[in-house]
Amino acid sequence: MLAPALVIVGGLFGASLWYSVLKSLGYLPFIGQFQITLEAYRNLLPGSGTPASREFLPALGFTLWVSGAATLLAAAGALGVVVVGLGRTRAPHAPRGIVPLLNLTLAFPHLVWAVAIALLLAQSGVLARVLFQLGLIATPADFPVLIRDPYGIGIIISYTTKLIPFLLLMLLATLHAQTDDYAAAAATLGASRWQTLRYVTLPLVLPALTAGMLLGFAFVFGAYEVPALLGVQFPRMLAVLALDFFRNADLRSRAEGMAISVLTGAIVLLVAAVAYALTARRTAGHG
Amino acid sequence: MYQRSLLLLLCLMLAACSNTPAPLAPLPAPAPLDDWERIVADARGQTVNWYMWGGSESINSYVDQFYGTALQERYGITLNRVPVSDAVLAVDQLLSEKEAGIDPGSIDLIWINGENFASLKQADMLYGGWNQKLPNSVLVDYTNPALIYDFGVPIETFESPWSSAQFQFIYDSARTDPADLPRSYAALLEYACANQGRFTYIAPGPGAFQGTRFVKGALFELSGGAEQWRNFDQAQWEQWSPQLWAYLNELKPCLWRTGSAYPATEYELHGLFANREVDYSITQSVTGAGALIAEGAVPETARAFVFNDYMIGDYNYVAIPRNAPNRAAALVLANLLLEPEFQAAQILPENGFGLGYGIDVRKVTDEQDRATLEAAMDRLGAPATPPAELLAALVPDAAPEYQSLIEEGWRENVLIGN
Amino acid sequence: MQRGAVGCIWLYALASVLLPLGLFGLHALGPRWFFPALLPDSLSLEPLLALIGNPRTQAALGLSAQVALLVTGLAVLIGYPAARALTFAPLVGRGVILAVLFLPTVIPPIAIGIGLNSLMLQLGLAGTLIGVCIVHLIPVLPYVILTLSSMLSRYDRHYEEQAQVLGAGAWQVWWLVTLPMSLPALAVAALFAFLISWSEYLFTALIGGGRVITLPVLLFALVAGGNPTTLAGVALLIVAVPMLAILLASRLLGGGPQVVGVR
Amino acid sequence: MTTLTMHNLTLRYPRQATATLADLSLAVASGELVVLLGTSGSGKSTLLRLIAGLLEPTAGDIRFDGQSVRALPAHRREAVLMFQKAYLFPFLSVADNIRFGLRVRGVAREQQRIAVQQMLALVELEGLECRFPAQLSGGQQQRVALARALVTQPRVLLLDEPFSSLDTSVRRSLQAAVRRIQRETGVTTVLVTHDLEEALSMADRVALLLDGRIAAYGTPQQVYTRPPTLAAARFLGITTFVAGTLHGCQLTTAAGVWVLGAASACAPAEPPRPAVVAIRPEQITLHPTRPADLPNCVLGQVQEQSYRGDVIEYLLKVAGLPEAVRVRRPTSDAPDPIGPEVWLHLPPAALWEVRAG
Repeated sequence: MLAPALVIVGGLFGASLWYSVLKSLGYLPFIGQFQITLEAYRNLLPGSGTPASREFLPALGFTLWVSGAATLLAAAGALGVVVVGLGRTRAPHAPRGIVPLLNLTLAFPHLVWAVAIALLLAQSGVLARVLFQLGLIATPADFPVLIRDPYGIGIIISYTTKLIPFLLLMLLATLHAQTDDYAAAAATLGASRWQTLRYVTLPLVLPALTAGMLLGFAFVFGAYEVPALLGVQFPRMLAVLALDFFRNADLRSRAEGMAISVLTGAIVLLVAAVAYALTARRTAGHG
Repeated sequence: MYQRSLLLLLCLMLAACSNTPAPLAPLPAPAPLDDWERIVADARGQTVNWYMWGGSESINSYVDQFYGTALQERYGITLNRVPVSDAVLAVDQLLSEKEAGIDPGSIDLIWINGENFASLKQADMLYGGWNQKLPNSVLVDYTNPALIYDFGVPIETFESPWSSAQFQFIYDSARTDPADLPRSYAALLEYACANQGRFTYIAPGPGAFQGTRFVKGALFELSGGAEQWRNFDQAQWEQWSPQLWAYLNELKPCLWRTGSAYPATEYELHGLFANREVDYSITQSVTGAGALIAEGAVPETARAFVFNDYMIGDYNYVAIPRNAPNRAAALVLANLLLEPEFQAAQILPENGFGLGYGIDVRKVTDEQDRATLEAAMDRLGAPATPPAELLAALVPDAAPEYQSLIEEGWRENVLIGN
Repeated sequence: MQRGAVGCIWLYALASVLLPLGLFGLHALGPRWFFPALLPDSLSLEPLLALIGNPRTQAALGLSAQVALLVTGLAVLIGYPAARALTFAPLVGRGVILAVLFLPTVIPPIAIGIGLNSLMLQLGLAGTLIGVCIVHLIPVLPYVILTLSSMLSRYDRHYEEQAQVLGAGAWQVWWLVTLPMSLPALAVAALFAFLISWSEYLFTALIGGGRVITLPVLLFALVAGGNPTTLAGVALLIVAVPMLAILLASRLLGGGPQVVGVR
Repeated sequence: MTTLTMHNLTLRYPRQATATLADLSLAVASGELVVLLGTSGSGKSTLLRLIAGLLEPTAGDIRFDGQSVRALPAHRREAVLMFQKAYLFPFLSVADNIRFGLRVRGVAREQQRIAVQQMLALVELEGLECRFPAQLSGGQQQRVALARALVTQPRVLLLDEPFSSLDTSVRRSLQAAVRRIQRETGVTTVLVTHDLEEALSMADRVALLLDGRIAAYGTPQQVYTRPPTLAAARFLGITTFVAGTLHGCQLTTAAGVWVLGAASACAPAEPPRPAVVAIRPEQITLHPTRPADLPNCVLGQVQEQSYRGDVIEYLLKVAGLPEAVRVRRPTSDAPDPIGPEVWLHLPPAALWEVRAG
């Protein structure tokens, strides 16, 4: 019964990954290059003097910064909402109507969301126009640089605001599924509201939050469309860099592009493995 | 069941690594290029898949409305305009098809630029020998050096022109007095630093040739001429490039966002210009700001202008891949593009395309056609740069080798450096 | 204080839905809307109507719907038995299978997209509707299977045994009990599949080879062109359909929180 | 009307040391209601699943009217199992739930309708046919489940602790209803419970199932008053066991020599042998002074006494017995007040020998 699913996910996915790795090793039949070499990877190392070497490490750092910041901010935001907004109720369930509303935000593809963010927060965007009409700024240049800024703020804002409803829904689903009233039990044992939160509610939602953060991190780490729209020319995020190299007019730089995307995948896998190991250890204690 | 799925998985993996092309039915022998009537007959009932940049809605509707209708009515050909965000996607597609041995493929005609033309030539993916066999090719000046080199790459028999373009700036006559416009790179530097943050250019790089062209113009002016850059000379590059970077780095702190960010596309720059973040935009259109005004992308007071010299002009082309499934229809379409009536239509701002003639008006013998073409030129009006000024500043592009030197050098020395 | 906090959540949720819609709406209805004007000079339905009337837009809309519905159907057909096997069957190597199914949710699409294109070309599926649908299943299936199996794990198989002892044969049990009992789970999974497929850009662009032009592909091409009026119009179209789907689904399923994929 | 017999049923899971059911044989007469009584984990529910066909035995046979049903799959066995929870299909109305079994058999709609009405009347739920399960109380749900089970006129009805999730009062009324309906329909029934009172009050015969074996089988009275083994006796609330040497009707113990039962029941010809006898706590009588003419009297020290409403329970220490003797006397018949020492009388007819195991 699993076979069709495994063939599609495992088979297609595995074969494509294999293909990507081959290409990153310089196997480029369309320009008659069949030799396997690690050159593309060497070219990424600092000091090799290639354009790729100048950009790879900054891009890696920038990508880690953006995906890390967006994930953490979103997690803090979602948790904050649960804590502040719903923490006091006896059983922290969402107020009626909010879940369908949050679900609606999921109708926005990331690209569409980023377009909206750009229209709102650009230096000549709608917010800047409002401030101008209020007399708070005189020219677009007076408005802070939030879109296409060298620190990735626009990208982070876009992903954070998009991830918060997603994480919130995950947390609410977890709390909703909790049929036993642990919070009430803790209260009868003498726990204060904050103690209940700290020792009961948080541990309950933590696995879901970790899983959601991992998904979010992986997604942002490998994202292309939004950084392409809201980012600057330097530093660039890894996926943008990879596709740029891949699309370079010189077909030989395709290997470098593929190498960058293979490394992007490898790093995400590493992070996922570490997160899994950490949560596995945590949940192992609970049996 | 698991064993079977495992086997299938293995097959898939193997298929991914093997280079044996999938067996496909061979095409019937194509009509000889000299037999135009047979080509037209073969093309009837075909669908021509035209891959082109789809970012401009006005260009999209111009293509559908003018060529789509005419192809259907006159030749019984269906036009499938395939919009891509970047012509390089079509290149990717062709390379993958070649790698997999797919023939016939999926692309019949590409609106292509020099970089991608070079890539496809490198990969030997283009169909050749056809451009001067088109009936309308007699209207094209195949002796014009600006036409027979695409970004400096010889077009040989692989490309047929569609339209022409020339690098120009746009300003807003409601905000800027024409008398204050800079007319050289030197004056631009002065202007920019006197008006901090009010100027920027498109980041040079693959797919953003306008930015590269802006930098090339600076190189021409610094070195005192465009002619010596027609052929590649490494020593000459090493002599002048430091001065080029020096100029651009001097300009950088005066730029929009002090040069830490640059618009990635022409349209992004139009947006900055229209929203008063910067004072000038860049265009390639013979209508100047006309087509953009018609589209609503810039204010109606926008006008075009040029420096006194070094405004690179060129042609743009269509090419047919070697594995085009509907070659006859592609040839008919490439020929249709050169019809005087469509050439006249394509330059008018209200039609939404707004690029110049691909044909040479002087070669048009039909009196009425010629009159239409000339009248169209006269109708461009105020938003366009006067033809005389355009011609006076016109220079051809530099050799293709400089393209990536400029793009990578710019990233290294201007964008990232210091 | 708590009322205030809940109010804040409401405000946030409302803003995240209405603000983008409002922005798109204004831009789509008001061409030539430049800084510093607070509102467009004039609002007119004309650009939006022209966009909707454009046969290319209609084709993209139809294709998007076709792909998303096909993918939804396929994902449920393939995902349901897989989820059932994962939940109920005693499996050897369950962890490995789960890991394989989980991979596409973390591995960036960019890392496999190009290879996938070559593969689909060799299988003769590149540039075809069915090829695009199959490729969409890669990001869709993990979400569908994980959703279904998490909902199925709460499913009490006694209902099936009850039907069995009442005289229902295997097919009758499936048709009369298992299927209706699984309907809510299937509906949620189908919604996820639809949303993910509907929003998918990169795989469609790479595998569709430009011949399968769905709305996101159209939008991305427009982003490079940057005309905000058309861009906003297409964005509105892209958002409208999944919004309707979500509203419909939550009406059918009632209250409880459901989580849709990160995509 | 169907007789149900089990022959040497064994169920053993791979990698499990002891069998879940070991060589179990049991006969249920036609129209009889047999209660399977046992602790949790004793294999009661497993036995029901075997009869219903939801599980396959490792060995042995199950016969309806002497015909083996082992080859029949669950849906062809006509043995309906009702679980602890009603498992009414939540998406079907009460009427649709009840007629489910007829629907899958392809019975004509009109017949279905009539049968549903009959069943609703039988379980006293007329007028609720359009409700959905979520709109019913727990007791009502079980009644519907019962109606649904009976509508197909099963050969065997199997009830797996059907009352355990209900409140006491609802449980009582439902127990009565089930007993009534079972008598009316005469369907051969096996009911599983761990509740002694429920078993005694409902059963025609009780089968006590301990560790996968039948430890006792008989009328409620037989099983209750004379459990044949030590384990069965313990399960039925007996705590006083006296070990000694039995010779004829005389048991020599550390607490003296006791006489057992009617003389005819004893076998004086047998040589002396070790034996254990048991007595129910309510059959011991208490006396302030030693009763003159009664056998089996011992002196006990009162350790504890507790008031239980209709009875008073005492724990008495008797010299020579390792464990305190538990005695229950009706409140009306209890010595009041009781001194620190009291005489216990163990009537010979109330003592019986129990086997080990």
